[in-house]
Amino acid sequence: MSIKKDNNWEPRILAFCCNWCTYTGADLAGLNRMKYPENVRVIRVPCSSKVNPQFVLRAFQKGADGVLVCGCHPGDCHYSTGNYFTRRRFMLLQRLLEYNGIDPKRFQAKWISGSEAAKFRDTVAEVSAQIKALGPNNKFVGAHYDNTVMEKEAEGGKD
Amino acid sequence: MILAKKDIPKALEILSKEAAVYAPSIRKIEDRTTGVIQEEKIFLPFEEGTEIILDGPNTVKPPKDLLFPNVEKMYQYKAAGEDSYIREILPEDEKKILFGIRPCDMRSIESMDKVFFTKTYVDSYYAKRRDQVTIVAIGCLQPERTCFCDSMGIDPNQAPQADVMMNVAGEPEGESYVLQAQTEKGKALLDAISSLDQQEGAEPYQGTVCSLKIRKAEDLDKKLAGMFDHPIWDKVTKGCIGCGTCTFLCPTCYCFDIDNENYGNEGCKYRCWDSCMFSDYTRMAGGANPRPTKKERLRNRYMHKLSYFNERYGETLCVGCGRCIASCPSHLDISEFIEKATAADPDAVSYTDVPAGTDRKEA
Amino acid sequence: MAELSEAMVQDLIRAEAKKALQTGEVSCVIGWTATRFEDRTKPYFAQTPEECDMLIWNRYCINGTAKFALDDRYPDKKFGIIARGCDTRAINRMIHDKQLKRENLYIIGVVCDGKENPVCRQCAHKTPLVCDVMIGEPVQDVIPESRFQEIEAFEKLSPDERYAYWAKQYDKCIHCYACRNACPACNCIECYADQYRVGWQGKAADREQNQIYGLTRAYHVGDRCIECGECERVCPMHLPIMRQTRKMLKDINDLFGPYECGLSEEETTALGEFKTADPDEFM
Amino acid sequence: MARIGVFICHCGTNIASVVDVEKVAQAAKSMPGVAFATDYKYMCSEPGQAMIKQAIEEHHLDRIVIGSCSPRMHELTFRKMLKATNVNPYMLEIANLREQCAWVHTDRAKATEKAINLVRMSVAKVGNNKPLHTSMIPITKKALVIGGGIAGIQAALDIADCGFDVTIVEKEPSIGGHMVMLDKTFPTMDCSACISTPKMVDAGAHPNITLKTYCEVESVSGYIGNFEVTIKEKTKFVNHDLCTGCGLCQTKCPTKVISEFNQGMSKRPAIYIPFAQAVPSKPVIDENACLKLTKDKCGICEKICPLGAINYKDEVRYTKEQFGAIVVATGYELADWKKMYPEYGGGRYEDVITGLQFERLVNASGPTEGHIVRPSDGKEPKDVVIVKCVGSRDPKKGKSYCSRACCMYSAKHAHQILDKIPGSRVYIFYMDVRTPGKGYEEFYDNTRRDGAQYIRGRVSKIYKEDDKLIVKGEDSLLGRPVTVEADMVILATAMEPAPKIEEVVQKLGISMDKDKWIQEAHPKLRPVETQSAGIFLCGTCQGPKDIPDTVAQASAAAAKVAAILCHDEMETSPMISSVDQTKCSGCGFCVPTCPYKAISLVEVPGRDGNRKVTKKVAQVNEGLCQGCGCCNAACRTGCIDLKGFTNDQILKEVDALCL
Repeated sequence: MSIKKDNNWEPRILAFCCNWCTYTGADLAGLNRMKYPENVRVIRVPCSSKVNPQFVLRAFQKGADGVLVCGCHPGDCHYSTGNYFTRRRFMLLQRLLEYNGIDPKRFQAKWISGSEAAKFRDTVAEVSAQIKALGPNNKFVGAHYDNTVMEKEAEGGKD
Repeated sequence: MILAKKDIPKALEILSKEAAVYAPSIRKIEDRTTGVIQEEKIFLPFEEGTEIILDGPNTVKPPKDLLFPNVEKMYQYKAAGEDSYIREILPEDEKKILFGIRPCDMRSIESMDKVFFTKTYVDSYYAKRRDQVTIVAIGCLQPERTCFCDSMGIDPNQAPQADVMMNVAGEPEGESYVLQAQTEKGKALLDAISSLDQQEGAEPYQGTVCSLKIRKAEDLDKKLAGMFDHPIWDKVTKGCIGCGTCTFLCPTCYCFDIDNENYGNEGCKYRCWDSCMFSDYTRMAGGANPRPTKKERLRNRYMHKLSYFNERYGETLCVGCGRCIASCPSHLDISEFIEKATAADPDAVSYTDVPAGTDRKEA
Repeated sequence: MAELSEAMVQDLIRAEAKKALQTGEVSCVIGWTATRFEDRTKPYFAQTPEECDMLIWNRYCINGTAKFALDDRYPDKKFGIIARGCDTRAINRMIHDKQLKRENLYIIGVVCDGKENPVCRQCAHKTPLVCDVMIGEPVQDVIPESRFQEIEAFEKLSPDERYAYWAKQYDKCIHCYACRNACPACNCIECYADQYRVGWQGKAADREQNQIYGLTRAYHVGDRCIECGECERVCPMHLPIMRQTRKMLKDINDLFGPYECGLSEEETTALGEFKTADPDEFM
Repeated sequence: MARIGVFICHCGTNIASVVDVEKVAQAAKSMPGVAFATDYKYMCSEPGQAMIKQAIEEHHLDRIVIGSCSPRMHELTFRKMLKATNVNPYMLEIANLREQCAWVHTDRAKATEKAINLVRMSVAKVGNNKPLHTSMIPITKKALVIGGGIAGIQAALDIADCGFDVTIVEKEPSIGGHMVMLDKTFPTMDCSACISTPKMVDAGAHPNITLKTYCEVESVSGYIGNFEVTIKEKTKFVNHDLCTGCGLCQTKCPTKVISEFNQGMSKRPAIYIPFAQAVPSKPVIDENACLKLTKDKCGICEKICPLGAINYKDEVRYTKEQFGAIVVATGYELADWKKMYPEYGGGRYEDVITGLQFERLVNASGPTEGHIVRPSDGKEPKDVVIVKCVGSRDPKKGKSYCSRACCMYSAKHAHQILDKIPGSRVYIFYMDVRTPGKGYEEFYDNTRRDGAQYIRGRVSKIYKEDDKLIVKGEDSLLGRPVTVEADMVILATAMEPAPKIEEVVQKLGISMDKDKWIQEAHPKLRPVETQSAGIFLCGTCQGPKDIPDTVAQASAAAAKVAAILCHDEMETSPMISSVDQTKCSGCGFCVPTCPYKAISLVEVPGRDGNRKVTKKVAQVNEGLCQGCGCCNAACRTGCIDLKGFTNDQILKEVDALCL
């Protein structure tokens, strides 16, 4: 949830990208000067299987509006079996979050290989548009500490 | 002053003009899938139409978190070169009225006052909240099966330290209450609602007695002081699972931990409840832990309630409200322990744990 | 054997406990004993044959007995447990998680007749799955079809309704960790929540920390929950914790095939393995 | 308190044109822990690096954040630079301001805000970096080759020629594998024995190579540079140190059993060498056939052996050896066509033979001294049918893959038959003819010119009619069924991995694909490596191939092994997982998630409360761990952590990005 509340509000999206495939794909998108929205921030991890579901919870708690976990296609993992575990972990986490009221579009996972630069750009653009339509996330958000808005809770989250 | 039962909501509306009134009422959460409506009796802010329940079982959570909240911001800070600052955050100036608390909870507030005010250091946060609150205590009518406050030297009908004492007039089913102011604040409160005074009514009912009578030795605290290595501890503490339920629901537990929350180069320091039953409460650097197993921790809790507090403040810290008995997952019972400790021979070598309930059927 | 009454089972339990203690092989036998109120029992650790007469068996014996074996992870003698079906599943759970060794346990299995505990209505294993001696006639176990009924009903609500419901529940939570300490699947020696240096989890009991704790625990035990219901029973604020932990079991059931935990020591957990042909939604 | 230096690069105009670099540097000054922040045109240039070094001295910086191009580009450059300063090379984080910010955004304000955010993320992460040091693991300068076929021999020779000791473990009594069974090899028609036996002799005689024939690998542990392998020496009943290979015992041995080497078309004595040019040419006793060992009779060989080398009381011996690298060259086996194709007679007709059986027939040292005769009655066949793709390219009945070599060796067989039997006719049923190698197509043309009849179609049925084998098939080019009366049929059967390959793979901890061929690290870029560091593969164990490819792979694997053994020590990457053993509860959830089987549960002294106990905790093998971090997410208490990407660091990154 970002501080600014006016209409050209920009969502804050976190993307955990695996170093061998998706991060390389993102660099390739840069090399080809492809353009995509600014509101995705990439965190580099050695393998998508390093991403602990608790990082995703932490992101929502600290005010992220959307989280993306990207890795190599199953079978292509640089570490051979990493993304098979990723697949199971995040299919279950996505359902658990949806079950707790978070819109599944806010948490997505995608397989993007090192050469699929266009797919990276399209994924980012698509996720950014979807979350911009959903608006700021007020679920699971902690009382964001802001010395001017100390006690007032985010509206909608707390009745 | 005599107040009719039906005038209670009116009285509270008058009072809630200048101060926030907290009274025992039911928090309902409707579960649409199973149709069950979860109900819990706790102290809630009074608004129009909230149904106040003064009799029946005591609240699940003690009034403690109105004076000593679970999370309390202490100070905020920012590190940004010249305009860095550290600012203390005192509780807001908000007058509160605590309406309808029982003598056992009132006694627990007295104990908390001793802790936070006496012995040279006054806790500014607690002090601020305590000054702003006016307490209206009510005489207990139907003590629960787990209540044993009169065995701990508390009269269920009297709360000498409260600002206003409320008792039912005449028999327990009486239609009105007798209110007696016991402090300046109490007088001011009664003046505010004097318009509802019925002038005449029967004497305040003083006959409530706890159903659960337990045999407690007079000098139990001194006896326990000598029983630190007594074999009773091995037996009594076995079933504990080391959770924090009893400490967080106990009205007289006041331990807290201090933590901070950082956002970039600014943040705030807050204190929050902590429990001596947690395994990491006394864990030190390097992993050493003077109280490594649940036996030591539960022994420490019982000793603090029944012996250590006496050494320092001269009174027992257990007010007999029975909340820890009602909510303990393993159904352990401090009253059972008090009876066994009273009956135990201090220098015994072995001890067999005979369940206290078997010889004393429920009254 | 003829249908056993509660009293007969109680005597058999006492006899078995005495026999175990007399051999000196067992340091203590844990079961239940009476408390001041007859509708409540508490765990009882009989250490001498005489103390075995304190052990009782009635429909209020609802406390889980298995997790107390973790109090001493390096025992020199065996630890006797009077175990119902759910307790044996807890034992299998802790053995699979390598926190207990089967040879350190002497299990007196008792066929359970359903206790005064809401979860017993959905019990799938009244017969102990692993025991040294069995009391009572083994009963045919069947998985009730109402296993995930509550979850499916809850899923039908709208996302905002679901979130509002959970927000209210987590507002109530007082962060006492009773659910963690009672759960046989939560058997780490140092829980993530106790590691403040890393900062996974704050200690305050405000909604934010409670939600993170609730969801993290649901995820941690999600693929190992044995549905014994202890978390819901011990919660002082009556949060529907099983409604969280069972959700992942339902998903694993749907996605990766029929799934039940604690049935044997060697079963693999859903998140501990993978199949290359797992369903994939992230293409 | 950390003293962080932040250096924002313009990258000429690449970054500066879109991102307001001065504003980013200014914003960096107010971030927690930042002691110095500046920007410069080319950080990676010499002056740029000099500027950083100078700033480190001047401001006593201990951590560096560089906002520049992708870490995949210059992380190594800046780490090498830091080696020259007293800052540990791993106290460095790089914010990707070019590929993932300047080049992909146009709006200057938003790009600058994102750049500031990315720098804040890196500053938050570097605040938690710990100095990491590469550790050195010693290398045992010895290689192990599993499998003594041409692949194993070639690899061993190349490694030995580099001066390293090699041990070949071969389960058969002699090395040579399948190649030594062949008669001629395509496309040059060299005699297979003439080109493989010299290599076998070289291997036997090479000072650096020790042959361990009639042995199998029992267990493998350890990691690259330090493999500890237990080798099981099966019972030979002949002491090879005493025996000179005179062969007297073989002539006197009364029992005759089927010779596996000659594909069951001849007999061999109980005490035997598989074939004449066997290396070592010393016999072993087949314990199931020897009368002395089974019924305690005979014992002639012991009596007549001039050197007393026979020892009936021999037992299995296990020897433990250290190796620095392992090459898997376990080869292939022909699939059992009898189960797959009952319609070809299912083995009832003796004259329906496999390619290998034909190789033995046409081989001069074979059972028929090179005369192509029918196994049933010994007559010379006039009409021969060769059926290709028996089991290959047939997912329903056999294997889905193509066995690659059969097209060529079937053409060779046709050429040999037409050459050796004047007036003979050869019909070859095929689906496609694949001749991908050098000189292969020309060889195929010569065969057709010799008169081989190529019929495009599959054979549906083979049955015997008095003395002839009726082969029913179709000619899909003519579009009508075809029947050939043949004297003999040769089946080009599919290749399969060597028997019981799963055990070897399981012992080595490497992985297989769905057809049980060993899984190479990367089909195109790392064909001779496996996922486990220090274990290489070559030859048909990785998939069907012919001899030229096998030998090429063998030399490649040897080069890879030499690359390891030529160093005394090996530097391991410090970005690997490590376990905080005080917090570890020994639950072992991390163990199954490790692709490299680098985590094991070990007993260590520890503390339970205030008691001293021996605890079972996880331990990471520094040589095997490649730093993927999969175990980190499986650990519930988070006590197994990946250095360089710790849970703590990523949490701080998430916090910084969500400000």
